[in-house]
Amino acid sequence: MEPILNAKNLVKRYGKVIALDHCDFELYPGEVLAVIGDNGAGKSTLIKALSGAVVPDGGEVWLEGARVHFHSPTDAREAGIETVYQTLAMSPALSITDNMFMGRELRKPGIMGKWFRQLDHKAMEDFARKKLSDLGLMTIQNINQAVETLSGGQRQGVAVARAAAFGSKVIILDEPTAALGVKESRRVLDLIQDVRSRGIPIILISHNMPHVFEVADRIHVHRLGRRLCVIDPKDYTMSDAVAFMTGAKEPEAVAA
Amino acid sequence: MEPILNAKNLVKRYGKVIALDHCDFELYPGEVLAVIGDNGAGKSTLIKALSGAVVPDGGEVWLEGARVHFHSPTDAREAGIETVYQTLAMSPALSITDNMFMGRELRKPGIMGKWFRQLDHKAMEDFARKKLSDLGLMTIQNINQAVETLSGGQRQGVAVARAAAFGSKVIILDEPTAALGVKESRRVLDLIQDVRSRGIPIILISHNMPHVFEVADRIHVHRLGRRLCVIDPKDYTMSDAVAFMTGAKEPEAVAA
Amino acid sequence: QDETTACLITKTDTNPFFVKMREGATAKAEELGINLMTFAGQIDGDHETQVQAIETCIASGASGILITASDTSSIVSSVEQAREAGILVIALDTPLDPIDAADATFATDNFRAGELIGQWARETLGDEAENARIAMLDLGVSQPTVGVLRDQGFLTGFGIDVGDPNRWGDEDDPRIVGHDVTAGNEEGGRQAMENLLAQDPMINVVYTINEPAAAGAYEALKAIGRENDVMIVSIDGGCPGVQNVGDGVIGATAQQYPLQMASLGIEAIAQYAEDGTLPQPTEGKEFFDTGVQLVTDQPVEGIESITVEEGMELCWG
Amino acid sequence: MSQSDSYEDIVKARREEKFAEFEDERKGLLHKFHHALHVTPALVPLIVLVASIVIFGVLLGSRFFSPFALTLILQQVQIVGIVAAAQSLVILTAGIDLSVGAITVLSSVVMGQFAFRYGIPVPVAVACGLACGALCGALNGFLVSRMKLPPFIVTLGTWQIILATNYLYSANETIRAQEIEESAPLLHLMGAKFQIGGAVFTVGVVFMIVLMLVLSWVLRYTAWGRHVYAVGDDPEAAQLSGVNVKGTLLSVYMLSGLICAFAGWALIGRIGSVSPTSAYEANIESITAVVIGGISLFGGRGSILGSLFGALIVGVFTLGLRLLGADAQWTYFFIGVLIIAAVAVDQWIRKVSA
Amino acid sequence: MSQSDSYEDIVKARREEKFAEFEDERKGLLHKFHHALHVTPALVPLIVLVASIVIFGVLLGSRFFSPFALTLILQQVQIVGIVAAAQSLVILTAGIDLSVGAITVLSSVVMGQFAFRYGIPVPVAVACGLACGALCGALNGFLVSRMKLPPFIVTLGTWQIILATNYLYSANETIRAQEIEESAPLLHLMGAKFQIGGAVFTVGVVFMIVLMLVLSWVLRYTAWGRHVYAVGDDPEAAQLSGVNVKGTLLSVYMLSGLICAFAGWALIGRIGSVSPTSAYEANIESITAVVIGGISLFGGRGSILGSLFGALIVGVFTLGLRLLGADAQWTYFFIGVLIIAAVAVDQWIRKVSA
Ligand SMILES: Nc1ncnc2c1ncn2[C@@H]1O[C@H](COP(=O)(O)OP(=O)(O)OP(=O)(O)O)[C@@H](O)[C@H]1O
Ligand SMILES: Nc1ncnc2c1ncn2[C@@H]1O[C@H](COP(=O)(O)OP(=O)(O)OP(=O)(O)O)[C@@H](O)[C@H]1O
Ligand SMILES: O[C@@H]1[C@H](O)[C@H](O)CO[C@H]1O
Ligand SMILES: [Mg+2]
Ligand SMILES: [Mg+2]
Repeated sequence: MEPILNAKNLVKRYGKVIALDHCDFELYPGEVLAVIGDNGAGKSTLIKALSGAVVPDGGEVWLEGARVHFHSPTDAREAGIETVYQTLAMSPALSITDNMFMGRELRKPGIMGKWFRQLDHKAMEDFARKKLSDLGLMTIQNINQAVETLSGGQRQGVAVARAAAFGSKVIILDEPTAALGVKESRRVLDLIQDVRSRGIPIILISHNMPHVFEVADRIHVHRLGRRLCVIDPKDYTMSDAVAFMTGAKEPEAVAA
Repeated sequence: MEPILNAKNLVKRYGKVIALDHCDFELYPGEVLAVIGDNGAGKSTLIKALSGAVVPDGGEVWLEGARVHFHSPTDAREAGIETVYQTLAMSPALSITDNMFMGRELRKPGIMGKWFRQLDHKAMEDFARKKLSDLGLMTIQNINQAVETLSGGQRQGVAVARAAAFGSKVIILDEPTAALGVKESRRVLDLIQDVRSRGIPIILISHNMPHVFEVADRIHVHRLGRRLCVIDPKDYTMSDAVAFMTGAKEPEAVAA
Repeated sequence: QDETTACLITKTDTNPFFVKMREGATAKAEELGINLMTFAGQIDGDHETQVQAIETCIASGASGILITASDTSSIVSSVEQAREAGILVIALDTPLDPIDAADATFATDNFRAGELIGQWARETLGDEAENARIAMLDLGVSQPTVGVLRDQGFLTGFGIDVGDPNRWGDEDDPRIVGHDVTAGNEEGGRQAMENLLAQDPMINVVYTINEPAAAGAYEALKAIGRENDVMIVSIDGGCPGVQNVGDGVIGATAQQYPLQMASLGIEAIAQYAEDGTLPQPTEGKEFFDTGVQLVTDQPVEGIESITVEEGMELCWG
Repeated sequence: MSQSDSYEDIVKARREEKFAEFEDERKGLLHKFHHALHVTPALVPLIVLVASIVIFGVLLGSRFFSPFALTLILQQVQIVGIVAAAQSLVILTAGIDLSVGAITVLSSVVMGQFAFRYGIPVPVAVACGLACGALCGALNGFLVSRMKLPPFIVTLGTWQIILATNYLYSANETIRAQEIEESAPLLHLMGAKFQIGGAVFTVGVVFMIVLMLVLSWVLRYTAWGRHVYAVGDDPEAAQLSGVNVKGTLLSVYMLSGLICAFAGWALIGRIGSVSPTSAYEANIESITAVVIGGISLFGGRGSILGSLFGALIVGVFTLGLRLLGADAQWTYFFIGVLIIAAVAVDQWIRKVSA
Repeated sequence: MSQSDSYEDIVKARREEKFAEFEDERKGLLHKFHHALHVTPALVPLIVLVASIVIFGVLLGSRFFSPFALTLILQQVQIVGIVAAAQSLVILTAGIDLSVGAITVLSSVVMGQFAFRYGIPVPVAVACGLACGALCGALNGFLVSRMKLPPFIVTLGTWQIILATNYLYSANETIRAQEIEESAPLLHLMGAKFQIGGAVFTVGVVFMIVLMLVLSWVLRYTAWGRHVYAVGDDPEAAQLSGVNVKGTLLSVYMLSGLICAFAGWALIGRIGSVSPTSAYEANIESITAVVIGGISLFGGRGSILGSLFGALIVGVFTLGLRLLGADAQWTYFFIGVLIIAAVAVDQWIRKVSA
């Protein structure tokens, strides 16, 4: 099978630090690929390079077999890649709807939309409300609430819902449950299963091994800025995975 | 036994939201007390009220049997209560040493210190280096590095080390491992055991049940702004704890 | 409300010149039982605030307006409006452009004031005037009209071709070391003088826009010990300025009479309110010249001047 | 400590949950008012504005509280109001534009000099002036968005550059009102008056009001408007969530320059002549209007209509104090007090209604 | 998917870990230079300063590159330099002080009028002037720290209030240099000169340099100094980690006011007389010096020595351009270009050396 998203030899330096050190990456259609690694291993930098948030110093990225050059997150989004960044990327003072549609607003039909470029607030609100409740992630009382008035968990929910609603090819989640409670994390895992069942592949970065082993089809182990190995969670234990990512054990060969 | 830190009837409102709703709290000498609860339950607000970062609208706080009124974190620190806030509370542009000693800087002995109030950078650096390596938490190459150049994990380590080094009566940790990897989280747990073995009681907020059950002596379950119950991890399972905090199950009576 | 209302609008209310003018107007208004409203721009050159002031005067039903225009032509439209509303408008200190835009003008001839000190400087230097090294300390880079008139008047009096008389800085006479700006205060005067001295330490004639600038220039000269061999001339005739002439800080200054302008103006408004009489200009001039006199203790032949003692009697501020 | 592996099962089944509901202690009218304050940021300055009109109306009677005097205020604030619209846009993106005054006057000088010095047809000269403003704005926008220099410093620099250019280019020449009236009356368009009862309006005043309404509509109902807020709120977040931050910034500064050029045109209408020394205080006055209007200097919060009210508040105070006979320095003194008081009241209302 | 319970055992045992080490590709002198730039923020403006002195020195020869001309620059920037020190402190706390110029001139007027109008002994009058400055600063500090109003707005308001007070109190009267020399020479203290070779120094210049050095020592080597940076960096974090944020802010604004009062004293020494119209441009000039000196307007970053260099850079350019024969308007223009260029170079060097 052809990978849907793949990268070769990615390099990214920050001053003295090499965040990506000739890193390779593959994501196959329909799978949940987990990316695990120590703090500072370069996981976030990797997905930023894939989603256009960071332009790598070197290396190549292919989407569905075609070479792509993303210069901004907008480029990647237009190509169908949706990302929930570790920092969430929401405008706190704006409403949930505004945030969900940021950069891809719907305009009114007819003259008002075409000539005066008026937004269709109603349509966007309905869509947002539907997505949020479809996903059953939470009950939002007021879709026009400013994001800053939401609790951390609700905010994360909105970010994930946004990605799930618009991601047509790939959805990337960078530690979506770090700040979440037990119940709220579970809802996000449910959502991941949901999205996978719609056939959309997901990249999931997480430090939570039980969650990773529960939902991942394959696990990309990241260490010191590069891919150490890719393992199948059915063949390895969590202990193995942790041993690989912390350097306690060397993988036998480049697996899977 | 007398609680070392205790609170009665704490109330805190943010506009319409009641973050603390007549909440009680007790911490006993030498114990690790875990505080668990859903996102937005009011855990952070509770410990902020205990540490002076927030002045409650109502209720009382006692330290070692004496009524205390903390109006700022400095007040609480002077009383021996050290806190690692969820947001870490570091000045990114300043060095590790500066951050560790912020607000309790050491002055040089003699005239320079007394009259010119010159700081004893050397003594502070030595102390900071010693604390960090004593605790074995990490190897910091340059103690004068700006905190913003550290990875999330290292930063969390500095915050925890600061609290552990200066907390003489109580140490409060608000989700100290949320952003940390498996290995880094483990180091923080080790540190908690360390501190307890020195006889200093700890309040630990965490969403990680296995960690909570591993290190806690008692577990304060927080729900909807108040203490639902306090349980002994030896008497209850994680499932029970999660059931209580999410409201799936009611505790029989106010326990332990 | 039968009381006659008059307005006084000055360029600023921070320059003692205008403070004095206001005092003169206030005293006269009290004497004649006129209600006086005073207004001022924020800085010299701020004509928008003056426009607002005229509008306020119209709104409060004034009979007459005395104005020292910050911008002689920009204010004309508003002045027209006021006159259409039946208000007597008198320009003080600075004639409008065109001069008949106001009903009357009680002013100093600023060009003439500059000319006087220019002539005095040339005559005092005698033959040395051919080799003079001249520093020109002006008001601001925006070249407000008063500054240009005095500067060009001085140069004309000194016998230097001014090129375009509507702006300074386009002259090519080698005796001019340079023009710099002072904002009309001591600090600016000192810095501008230093800058020009660094260009040519042998400067021996200094024109200054006003007396505060002259005082600043003097400090700069004193700092390098040249205060006694450089001639400073200035314009205004405020009391500190005249005293400085007496103390030898300034060689000569051209004195104007703001108190007189103001009290004459108030009288004219009172007259107009009573019977509609319009004030008449000085014979042979387009405006009523309140006069300008050279103040110096070193008079030269052919140029009328008064002594410092006389100047002190007439001074303001 | 057993069964640890399956503790999450508890939360796998979804339960109907009642959300934490807290009784709201504040009821009725007052509560509605608080809520309105909270969702309509321009309401606070509007209240202050109305209050100050009422107070001066009581103090001064019909001298102040007449259609003539009230519309006079509109005429007096029109330039500052238009410039404040430009300033608001920039401040909403968490920037600041110190060059607004310089752009305003340079544009007016370009319109005038192009028409008179080169004899270009007046409509073309006006267009050139507008283009000049947009160009100056584009320079700011380029330096801010591409070179990533701080707006305060960029516009501090361009302020001086543009102002010096203005003096150099105009050769300090004023074009007199009479000449303009004769040969280029289009330059006076914004000053054209019409009367409704005792109320006197000018085209410039109408332009200011329409501009404010249009901008406030655009900011609310178009994607570009939402992006302006998002960029000011958190540029990095905006970038990551798909906003073209550079493009938005560039367009905001350009638009700001263009609006300033319109202010320059209105300036000719108001003072009659073209003078290179005009609009000197427009920077500080426009910023004052914006902050009194409740727009946060940190960006992303506030309504542009607030700036209009802010400008009007200053206008009301200035005219009111003048009519009361306060002399100029006392007026400045009170405006200073007003600035602080207005913001303190704003903070206080927001706190109470939070 | 077994053994899930014990996966953490792996990390329970501590292993000797080698830290990720990356080969550093940049070696030698250049690297050391980069490192120095990185740790010494005042170095960039110092380099720009030296470079501009060298360039003008080459262009102008000994007319510029002489002890006389170079110390003249020091004298010319002394007021701005002292005020910039005050401004730097405030900007380091992420604030801004628009009232510095007003405080400077009011303090000098108080010194003068107290001595002359009321005949108070001169040292007492000077002390009163200094107290007046500190008091104005305290007013700013109170409004910023207790009332939590934004510094920009607070000082925009107090600027007008203090300036109006200055004019009203002084009645626009100037006290002449000759009178001061006669009966209150202490007011001229800061203007006293001494010569070393061709170099001319004044007490005010020495005061400015000593002040900068002392402040830079205090900011680095005392707890208060560290707190100033912490407050500017992140006030909430500073508060939580035990800094008395309100107290620090109040002390910074008070100290800023006091320093401005010293600038007022130096002003009397420099211009000889006491004049209420002085120091009008001190706001914008001090901010310019601070930003050219590389202190971030967002607070918490930069070195106060940078502001001294920033002020000197402007001084060097002004005198240098004048000597080159650029007229006043062109000088104005080039200072604008300089501001932008200096900050662009600063950004660029920091980026390259990051
Ligand atoms: N903008 C930046 N500037 C400088 N260094 C950076 C930047 N972003 C990341 N780094 C560095 O690059 C390295 C990789 O960072 P990255 O955020 O990709 O790690 P990560 O694997 O996502 O870690 P975590 O699990 O803590 O999120 C780290 O050493 C980090 O300090
Ligand atoms: N500064 C604030 N302003 C307004 N509301 C706040 C503020 N701080 C907290 N809240 C609200 O108070 C409630 C309790 O918040 P708190 O941070 O104490 O929750 P928590 O239990 O710590 O949650 P988490 O597990 O997500 O950290 C939440 O609804 C939150 O939105
Ligand atoms: O025109 C005025 C007066 O003539 C006086 O000299 C003050 O300054 C000028 O602007
Ligand atoms: Mg990451
Ligand atoms: Mg919390």
